[in-house]
Amino acid sequence: MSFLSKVEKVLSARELLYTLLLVAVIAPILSPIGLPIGISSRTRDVYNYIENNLKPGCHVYVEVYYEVAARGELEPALMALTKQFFDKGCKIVYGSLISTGPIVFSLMLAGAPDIFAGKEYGKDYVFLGYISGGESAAASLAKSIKGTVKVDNYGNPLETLPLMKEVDSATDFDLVVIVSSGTDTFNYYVRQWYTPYHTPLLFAALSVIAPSIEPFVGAKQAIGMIVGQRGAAEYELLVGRKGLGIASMDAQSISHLLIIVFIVLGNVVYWGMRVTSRGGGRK
Amino acid sequence: MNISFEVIKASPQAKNKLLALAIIVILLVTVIVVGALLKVKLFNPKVPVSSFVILATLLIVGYLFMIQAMEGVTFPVRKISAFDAIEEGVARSVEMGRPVHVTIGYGTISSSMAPQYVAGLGVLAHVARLAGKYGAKLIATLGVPEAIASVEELVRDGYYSAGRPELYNPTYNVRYFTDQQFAYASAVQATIVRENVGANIVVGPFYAESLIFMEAGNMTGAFQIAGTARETQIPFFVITADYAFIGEEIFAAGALASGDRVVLASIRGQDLGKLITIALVVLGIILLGLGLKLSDWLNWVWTVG
Amino acid sequence: MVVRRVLPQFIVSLVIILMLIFYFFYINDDVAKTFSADDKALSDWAVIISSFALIVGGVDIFRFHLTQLRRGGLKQAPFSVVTLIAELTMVVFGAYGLALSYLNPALGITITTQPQFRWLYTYVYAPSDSAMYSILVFYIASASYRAFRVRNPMALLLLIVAIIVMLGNTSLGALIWPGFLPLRDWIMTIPNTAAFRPITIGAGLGVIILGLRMLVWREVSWMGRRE
Amino acid sequence: MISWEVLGAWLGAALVVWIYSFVYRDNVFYKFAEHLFVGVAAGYSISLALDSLNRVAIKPLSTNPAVSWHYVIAIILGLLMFMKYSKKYYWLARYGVGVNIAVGTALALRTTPMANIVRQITATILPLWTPDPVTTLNNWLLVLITLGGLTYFLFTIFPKKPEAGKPSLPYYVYRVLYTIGIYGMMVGFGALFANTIMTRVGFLISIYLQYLQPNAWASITAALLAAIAIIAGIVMGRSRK
Repeated sequence: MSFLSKVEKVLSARELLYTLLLVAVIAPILSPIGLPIGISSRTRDVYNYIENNLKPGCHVYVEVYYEVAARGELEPALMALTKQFFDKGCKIVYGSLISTGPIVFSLMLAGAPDIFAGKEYGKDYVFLGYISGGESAAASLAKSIKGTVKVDNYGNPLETLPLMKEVDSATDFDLVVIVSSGTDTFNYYVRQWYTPYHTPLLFAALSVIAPSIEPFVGAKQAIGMIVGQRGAAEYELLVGRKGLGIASMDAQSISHLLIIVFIVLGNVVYWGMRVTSRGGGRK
Repeated sequence: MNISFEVIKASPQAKNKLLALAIIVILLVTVIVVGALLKVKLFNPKVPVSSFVILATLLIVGYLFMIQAMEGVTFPVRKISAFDAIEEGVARSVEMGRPVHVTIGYGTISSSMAPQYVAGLGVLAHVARLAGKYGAKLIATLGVPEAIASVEELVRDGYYSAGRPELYNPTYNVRYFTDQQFAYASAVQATIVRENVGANIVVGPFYAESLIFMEAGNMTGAFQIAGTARETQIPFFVITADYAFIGEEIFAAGALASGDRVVLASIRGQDLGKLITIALVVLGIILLGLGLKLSDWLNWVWTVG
Repeated sequence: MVVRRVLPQFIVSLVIILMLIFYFFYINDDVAKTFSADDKALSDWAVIISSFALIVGGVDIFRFHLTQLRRGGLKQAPFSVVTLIAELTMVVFGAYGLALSYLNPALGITITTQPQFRWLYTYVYAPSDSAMYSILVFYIASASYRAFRVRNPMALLLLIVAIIVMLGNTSLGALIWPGFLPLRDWIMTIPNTAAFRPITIGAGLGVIILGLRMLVWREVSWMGRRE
Repeated sequence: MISWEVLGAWLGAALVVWIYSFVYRDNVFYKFAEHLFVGVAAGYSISLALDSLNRVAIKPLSTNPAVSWHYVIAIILGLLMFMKYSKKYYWLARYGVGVNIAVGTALALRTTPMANIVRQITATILPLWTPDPVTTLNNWLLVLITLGGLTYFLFTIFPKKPEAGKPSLPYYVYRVLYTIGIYGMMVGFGALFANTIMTRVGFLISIYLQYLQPNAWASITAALLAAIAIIAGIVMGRSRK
């Protein structure tokens, strides 16, 4: 057996490629390498807007609308934004129009103890929990949060929380962030928060639904958007916290590289064998 | 060009059919004209009228082609190599003593994917007949609950009509694996590998599972023929299968499989549709140069009344 | 013959024509309202019929594994037991949830919120489903290795496009040449859109012509046996 | 005593690992996971069927029989599906299947003229001469590849190959468009294939985070078991030969 056909045999054994692929995806998540990422102007615009327009003591409302399956793409953006808000001295009210909100929020809390360190629940941030009712709930929240929900996710009456004394309706917030895996949620907030109250909106969306909400950004109904894992990775870089976004981009880069290397090697071996066998090979 | 609309010396049956068709056309035109004159809100205001016109035209012209074929008019048909490969695949499997695997997808048939399931059933019927002819062991897997009975009968028919009823064993030949996408996919990939299939024929509406079936077939070195009209999965079939039906070819394959000249003639309707499309695009571009917008006419909804 | 073949095909043509009329025609507000109500009724019929078909399918799976239990031997029988028990358990808890929704509506429990049913769904169905979906990452890698072999000019084109898109999708590509990302975006918006447009049009035409064959009783494979 | 949640999380992690193990080789743990999955999925779809029967048919029939009486017909058609087990009356099942196929076909016939044809035609009617050279190039590509692809799919109506020495313009145009079409489609296939790799890797990351990482020990144990089963399978397969 010639050297080339031995190489071919090793390469086409599926087991090798599969094992390398598993390592290429999981290893960067366990310890992010931080391969350089170019930052797109779209993501930088969002970062600059928050840096320039939010003052210490400002208030932000964050809609947490995704399922566990979309965690990989949206949680990094949520964490990076939270870090930036806390660094700017802002206070955050989280709410969720989807029933999986409380689960993904608790996972986010557990995954980012460094961000929430030194922040006090009730004073610096509040989580309202799941609010049922879809678009009508969004409209009602914009009018009055305390008129819509009586207790937060953990059963504390809202009147007892200091932060909730400072804010109640859409006009009390300097920015509203919608982190969502569905298209409708963005429509709700544009219709019920932006159109009547002109509260600035910021979107964080899955890359597959980004094209369908692009028009809102184009029409200046939202100040910008962070798209998918890549946008999240760029944002993590901007706020200076190496998280899942950067790790995922590392995993993507290395696994793609691995596949490209295999394709190239496969072709080199194929052509090598074809040239050496001089027409005696496959048609 | 080899289109001819002449139906000289039409037989009495053909004349009756043409008359019926003419009555339908006249009726439709009358309804539309009278509706316009009386200012009736005839058409759904959400749907452009052009889509109805295109649908009606294609149905009528397609039927004309079928009548032509009934009268014995013949025409050349381009080879679809994936279709010819089916027989080769079945024959090869028999030589190697390995079974043939066919699957048509999962889901409920009362969705807009119905035509693709029907095309898959047509190919399955063809494979079943070939399995009877060559004495191949056939394993048909599916995830379409409504089609279980049909598939059982098609396989049975394939063996019985070839005089090999002993080969028919419903629990072996036909396997339904739930209508849940990945439960179906997990069972199909296991079937392909465990039964060591020699030919893997995958035709129907497929979603993410397309590549799972192709790779499972590759593990056993099966001869693979695949086709779907779902755009996002076509690349996986074209790139990994030995032969692939691209898009509408699965519907043509169903027609070829029927072995019926009249059914085959209907696919000329598809061709005419493509020629109409090309003509409309070229015309639209020319009109655009003259400052007229054909798109607006095509998007026109019934605003009379 | 009539009740076996002609009547079913007649029903098919009738339902298709009715549903097309319901959709395309309007006439006036009252007629349109009737149309949409009738249309809804027909879709509900389809839901009801496919629900029964699903139950028949479930029975078929049960029967299949009962047969395997008897004939499959030690290599298959234990696994068939797993399927049988799993299916039965799921149905029992589902039916229990349904019964509760009638017997004790105050609990607010239905099929999908019955606790044991939910447990099975969350810890067996959901992980298996996700695992089968993500198994594609392995398959797409090995398929790429095999498929992107430059055997002819067309394959070379395929390979070049694929590598540009892969490099454009990762941060790595931008390091090699910043043009990969815009080039990838251009490929995805222009040639990719153009390539799938004729396929979309053709598939639509194919659907219409298949519909024609259904309408004129020339598409019979769905009825199974030829009598 | 461990809780059901913990047990479930371990089981979930093990199932993920065992399903992945199939890509290396079929083994008993995959077979177990597959059979469990199919059983649960079968029970799940029966339960969902019961649920939709309850919602769509039983509830309206019990609350408002005067309006929803016709659901009885659908229920009878549905019950006829069981006739497939009869040797004599198997054909009765066709009535239900027929209604469903007709509904599906009609749904497809309604939307395709608009979505697949009219909308695609209007999107392809583009100006071929614009002040911007990039737009001009893009438009040319979009139009030529679309027309080329359509030409590629012609089955029965196409210009005949001319005899030697007799050039035929329609045939020439046909061949050029055909070639553009097939190459254009190949570009699309390569692009879509490669673009999918990213979403698949992203999904593996999500699964890893959701099921495997929180239950690392369960995953590692399951992986070891699967590895032993695979090696045992190979060894047994060899010894039998």
